[in-house]
Amino acid sequence: METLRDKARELLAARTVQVIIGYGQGSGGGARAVFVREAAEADALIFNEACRQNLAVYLMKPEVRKLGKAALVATPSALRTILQLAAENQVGDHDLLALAVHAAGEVTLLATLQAIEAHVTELDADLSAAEKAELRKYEALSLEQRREYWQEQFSRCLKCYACRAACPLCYCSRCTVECNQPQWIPVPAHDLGNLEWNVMRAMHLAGRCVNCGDCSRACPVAIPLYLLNQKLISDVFANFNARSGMAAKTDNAMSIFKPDDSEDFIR
Amino acid sequence: MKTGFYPGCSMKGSAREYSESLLAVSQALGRELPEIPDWNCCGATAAHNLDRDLALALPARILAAAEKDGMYEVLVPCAACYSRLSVTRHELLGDEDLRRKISGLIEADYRGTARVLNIVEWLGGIPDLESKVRKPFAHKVACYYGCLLVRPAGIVNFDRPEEPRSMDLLMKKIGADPLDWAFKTECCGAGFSVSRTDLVARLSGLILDDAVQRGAEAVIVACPMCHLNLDMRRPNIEKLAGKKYNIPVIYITQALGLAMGIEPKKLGLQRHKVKVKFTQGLAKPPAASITPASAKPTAGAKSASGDSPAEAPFAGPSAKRGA
Amino acid sequence: MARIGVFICHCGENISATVDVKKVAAAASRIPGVAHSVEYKYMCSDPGQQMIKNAVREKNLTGVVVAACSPRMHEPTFRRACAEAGLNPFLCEMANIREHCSWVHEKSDATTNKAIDIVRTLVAKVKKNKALLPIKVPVTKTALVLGGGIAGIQASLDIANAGHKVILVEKQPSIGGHMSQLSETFPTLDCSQCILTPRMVEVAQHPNITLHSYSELESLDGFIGNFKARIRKKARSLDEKLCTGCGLCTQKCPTRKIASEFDAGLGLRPAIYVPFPQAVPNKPVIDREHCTYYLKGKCRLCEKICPTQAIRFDQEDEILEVEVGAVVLATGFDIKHGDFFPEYGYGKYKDVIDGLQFERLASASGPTLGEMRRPSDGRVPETVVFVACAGSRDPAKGIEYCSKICCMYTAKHAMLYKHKVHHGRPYVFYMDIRAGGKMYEEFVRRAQEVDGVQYIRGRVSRIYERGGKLVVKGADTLLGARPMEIEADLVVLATAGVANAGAEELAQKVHVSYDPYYFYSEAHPKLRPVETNTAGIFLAGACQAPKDIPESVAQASGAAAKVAGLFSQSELVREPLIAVVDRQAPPLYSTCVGCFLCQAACPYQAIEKEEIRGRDGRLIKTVAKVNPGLCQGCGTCVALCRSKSIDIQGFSHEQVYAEVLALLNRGESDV
Amino acid sequence: MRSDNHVQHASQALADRVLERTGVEADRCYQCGKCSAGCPLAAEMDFPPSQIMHLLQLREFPEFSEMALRSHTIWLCLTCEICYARCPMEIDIPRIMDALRHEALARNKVNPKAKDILAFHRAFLDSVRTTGRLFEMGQIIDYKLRSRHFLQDMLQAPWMFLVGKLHLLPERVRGRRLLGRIFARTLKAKEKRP
Amino acid sequence: MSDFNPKIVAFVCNWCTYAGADLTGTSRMKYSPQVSIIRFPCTGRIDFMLLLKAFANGADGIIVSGCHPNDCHYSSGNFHARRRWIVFRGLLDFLGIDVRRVRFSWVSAAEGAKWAQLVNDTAEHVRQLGPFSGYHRLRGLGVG
Repeated sequence: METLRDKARELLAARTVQVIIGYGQGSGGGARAVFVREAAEADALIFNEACRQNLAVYLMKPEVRKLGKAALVATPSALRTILQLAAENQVGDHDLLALAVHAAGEVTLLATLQAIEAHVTELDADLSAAEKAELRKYEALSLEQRREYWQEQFSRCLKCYACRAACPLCYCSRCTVECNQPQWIPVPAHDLGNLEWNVMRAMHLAGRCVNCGDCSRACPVAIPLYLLNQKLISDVFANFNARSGMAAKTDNAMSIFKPDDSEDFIR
Repeated sequence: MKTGFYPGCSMKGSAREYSESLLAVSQALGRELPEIPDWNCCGATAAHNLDRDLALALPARILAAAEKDGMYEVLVPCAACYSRLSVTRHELLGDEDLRRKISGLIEADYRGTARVLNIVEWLGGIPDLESKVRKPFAHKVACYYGCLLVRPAGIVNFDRPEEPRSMDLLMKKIGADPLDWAFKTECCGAGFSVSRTDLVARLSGLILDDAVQRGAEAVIVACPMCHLNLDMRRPNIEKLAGKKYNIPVIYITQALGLAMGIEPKKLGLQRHKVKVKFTQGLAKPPAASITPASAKPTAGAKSASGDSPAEAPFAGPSAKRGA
Repeated sequence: MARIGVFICHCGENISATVDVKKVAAAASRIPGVAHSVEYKYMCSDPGQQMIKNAVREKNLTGVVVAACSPRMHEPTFRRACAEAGLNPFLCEMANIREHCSWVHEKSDATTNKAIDIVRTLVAKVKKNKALLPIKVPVTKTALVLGGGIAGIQASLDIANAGHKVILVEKQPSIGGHMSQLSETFPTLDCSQCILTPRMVEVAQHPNITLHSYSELESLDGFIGNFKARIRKKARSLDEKLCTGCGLCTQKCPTRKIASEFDAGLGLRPAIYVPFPQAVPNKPVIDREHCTYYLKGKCRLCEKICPTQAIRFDQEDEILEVEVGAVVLATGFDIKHGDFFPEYGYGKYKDVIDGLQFERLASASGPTLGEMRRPSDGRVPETVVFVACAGSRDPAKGIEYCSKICCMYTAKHAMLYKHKVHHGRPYVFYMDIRAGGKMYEEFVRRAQEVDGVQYIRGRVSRIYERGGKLVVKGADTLLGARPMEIEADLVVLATAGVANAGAEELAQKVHVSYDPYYFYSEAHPKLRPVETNTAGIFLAGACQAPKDIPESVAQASGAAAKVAGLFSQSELVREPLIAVVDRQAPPLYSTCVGCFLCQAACPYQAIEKEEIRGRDGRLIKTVAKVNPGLCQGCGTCVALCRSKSIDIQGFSHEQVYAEVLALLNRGESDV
Repeated sequence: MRSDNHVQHASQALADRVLERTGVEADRCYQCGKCSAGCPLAAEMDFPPSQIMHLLQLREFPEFSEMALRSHTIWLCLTCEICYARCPMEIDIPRIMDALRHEALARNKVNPKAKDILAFHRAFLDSVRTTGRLFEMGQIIDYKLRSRHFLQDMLQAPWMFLVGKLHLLPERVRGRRLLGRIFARTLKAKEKRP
Repeated sequence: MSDFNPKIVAFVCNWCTYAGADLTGTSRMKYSPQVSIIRFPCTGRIDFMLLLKAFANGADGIIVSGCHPNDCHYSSGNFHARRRWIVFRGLLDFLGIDVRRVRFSWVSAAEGAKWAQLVNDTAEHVRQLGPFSGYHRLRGLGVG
């Protein structure tokens, strides 16, 4: 923790960055995002197992961007988010640097996207064995069972869009939900609209989601949205050999194609 | 981190001098070459001809024994054994199921950690070999690579499959004049030494003929089988060709040994069918001759490199045309 | 409020036989927004069209649906009729109740109901249609032709003869390309230079053609009709205006032993040289890599003797900027060089040569002045082996594809050899003889039957030298694959035709796609063989794939016709069915967030980055912009855009959404 | 023989079995003949390598597969690897030859002309099986017994002995019993001795 | 079940399948009238949301068809579409939505007979699956 604070102080003192986006003490032992702008305030920074939020979400907030160049206290997911945002032309080297934090407490300063790439290459970007097993569990259900399961899950959806707000990759200035000519997603929270919203949200993250899990954590009614994301991560990798958030300059899996992509379902 | 030594069966018998010369040279170079403990035959051509699992299991047992003994690389001077060991390592490393299966057969876990080296590779890795030369081996030689030192390219990953040059470079280091000739990698008849002597005589004859035609004083080999076919089968070759070839066939280690000033006897030169006359101080070139023929090297025998534009043949008309 | 007119056609009885057209008209009239609904026997006839025109005017229609045949048949007809009546043509849609309904279903209520569904769907669509104006793109009527081989020459002449300006850029000091190196040409055996050089001279003298030889394209920006090209004119070390081409400098130059590129390395040239006597332009160039002055700082002999003081040692490359409306790529091909076939000794033995070298040996202007002599010792070769497919159809060491021209030129070579050395023995090792072409098969037969060329079906395993002869080890697969050896004096490898070394770099400069072998890709393999996927850039000759002369010339003329067509009007008018990126008032400017996922997906590189800046020049945001000159209207970007910030005119979100809803929801109009 | 062909046809084509065991596709061959042109023994073969490939390709004609299996070629192949090194389609022909030999052995379809070659291989492996290494003297005697070429090399052996190349007693490997088990599980388990 | 007439919407590209369906007509081949076509410039234009909208509005089955690979009028729109459908199908299936109700096909301008066959097969297939009431009910509609 001290290493992190020292690094933060150093960066702020040298005016290398104008703000540190990091974790601070939240209520009830939790963690919350803090924005440290003075070296003297660096003691507000913490890092412990409660610090799970993908802070990269703040990189896309105009009010945070206004503060100037940021140093982001970054978990592996956040690092991949940064690369994905870079690949989508949303951030560049001049916007940020990353303080990669590790469970053991060390901190690595990654000053460029290239450095983040090098760092991320070393990480295991694959779904964990437990995640794969859980996916397989749902895939093994019958079609009807899956339908019932998801209908039950989506029936709780309030269309509060907390999932969207928590997602660092849902940064559109106008979400399709807000289109009314035509009205792609019905406004009221009924089963059909809930399904359409959730399918659309998942599809818009295909080839982009880095599996940080913040959408599920944000959901007030605990819909396991991560399952949908992981399903698409798994399918995109299996079919296109592509992983999101691994490179700062790369074409999105859904923007390109291979002539020999599978078409066993096309007759 | 030691380099193991796999002699293979012929080096204990018919190719005894290859082993003797190698050990004499390695000793002089101060390199220890411990034998792989309780090594067995690699199975040679016979095993892969008759059974794939057997052909993989025999070399795997050898390599597993080397690994167990802490060897990180294994020198396999016999090109045939080298091939079998290389193929086995390549296949088992590329197929985990197969590796497990063969490990089961040999009742040991073969991991594939030990690299397989051929003799040219091993000698090439010795720094400053030139400085060890006492008596430059100043002879025109035809380096004969045979088949298995360089092929299949994807498995042995050594030199290039056509027009290899590693052995020629080594020969240059010891003062020899390696010739450009056409049969560097043509087959001598290999494992048919006994069963189809007729074919061996024909194929080996072609090799000797080209070497002699180009004025070689010796054929340099790195394989007991090649040696057997080119040297011990000489009577058969000569009978078929209807002419005599006096050109000796020398193991690469023997040539090196001679250059390093090692006594010929220690190098086993006396064991050859075709006597090596350099050892008797008879340095009257050309040592090799053929009957009946003039062994004049042909003009085109040397590399016809076209690098230098000054050699362009039609300077006359071209220059005229420019005028 | 929409006022839609629905016009239902009987198409004689083609529609009315199975669809109750009266019922359809009645149902249509009940669709909200429909102000007029009639049926008529032949809607496409003059009276039918007149009905539409009258209704548009009289009923003040805001949209028209013609329920008749396929829009692929008569959409232009009815849109024109609407336009004549003063209605924007893009407010007219067709409901296909013939091909998709009356012709494919039996007479029944279901068929009539389907026709009503279709009409309702198109009415819903047309209500969301917007008046569109055709896109007009100005056209600069100058063509840029890259490459001065036969394809580039032909394209340039055709465009120039059509009355348009041409800028022809050639990398080498002279135009002429590979064709100028050839001896005779198949299947007629006429002399290559005799037919080529008049064309070269024509290029030089044509008032509409500006030739930049010894020049290369530096960059290309813009789009169809409006390209900006930068051309690097490499320093010739010569004032071209002063040089008279007298040739004194090339005769006196003391550095004379440089391998001649034109003679494929078989002849020599000086450091200041004209590649060949008929070169266009006939002005020398100093080869700075070999010139003594550039290497050692002294000599300058050419400068001293030049009667017009044209030599300029300090000349520098010059960059020209030109504006052009179309580009023709005619950069040609190369043959595979180097020692990629160690078993054949190519590069090792002087008497193992490639096809182009053989052309120079056979050419009357070649290093032997047309006498058949082999490179090593100048002897007349008594036995010559020609090896076809040397690198072609060879994934291991060469290329996978068939180089197409080798079968023919190998037959020609064998023939030319036999014509020059009557007692000579030509052998051809081949795998298949591919002689599809006018008089081609006959030509190959002639080589075998009349000239006695021995054809052996098999690939050569190895070539090595023995006693001054080249031993060729082959096999005849038609005779049980028996191995055979031929002692040859000369071996000619029909080495594969490959893309130029700089092909990829050029493709990236001009944004055209290329295949895995770096040949340029045509827009459609059958129907658009001279266009590239980038509008306004066309292909001619062997830069697209290996080609022989007639094919190259035909394609060049095709490309020229495309260019002339493009230049036939001062403005390019296109249907406005293209994608557009949303624009909004400040502070949003656009709902586009600039993720540019659409950019990689666009098959036409039509999506550009637009920087929106404030009055102070500060960058506010970077958003996507569709270049209307390049967009072809496929809509792939539209379906990809998450924020629905791109839409496509004519198939907009609103239109297709309305169609889906209308098709599936039968309202009051339901029967 | 006819019925046998039909059995083979009904099950799996030879080319497919070869593919399954070796991963090498004979179907890639387009009959350029470069392998046959470079094969040192093509002239002695009943079917030069390119023809063996074609025999395999025509899988609908089991009699052709049978010809490949019964060919002298597969036993003459020296595994010199020159065909593979030069094959434009990179077909590992020597591996196909290995697989065909194994198949011919297992199905008892060895070409009679190959008996000396086979006798030599068997003598060789017997020597390895019993001692762990090749005992050249023993092998030669064994080979002579099997091939009945008693007079061959009558002058060679004494010379070898004289120059110290021939040992009269075999070297024995300590792990002989393991080698015995390896042989029992591989060659012996599959081979039908004639 | 036998009197169930499914509603099927076909999303097709203008250049291949629309023209192929025209050819079915000019060849006077007959097929089931339960299918209606909506024309798009290219399969690349087809938004996955439109498929959901079709189901929501009462479709029992959907056909999506365009040019065969390498025949796309826009050279690669169909390849992009194919990639989109790979992912979309996987997701629908995961959510328990029966992807057998969406038939993807390549029908060229010359394949009039294939179009008729495709429509008939799909109609029969969807007829056997029955009304997509599970989905239609989501909107609170009793559409069958």
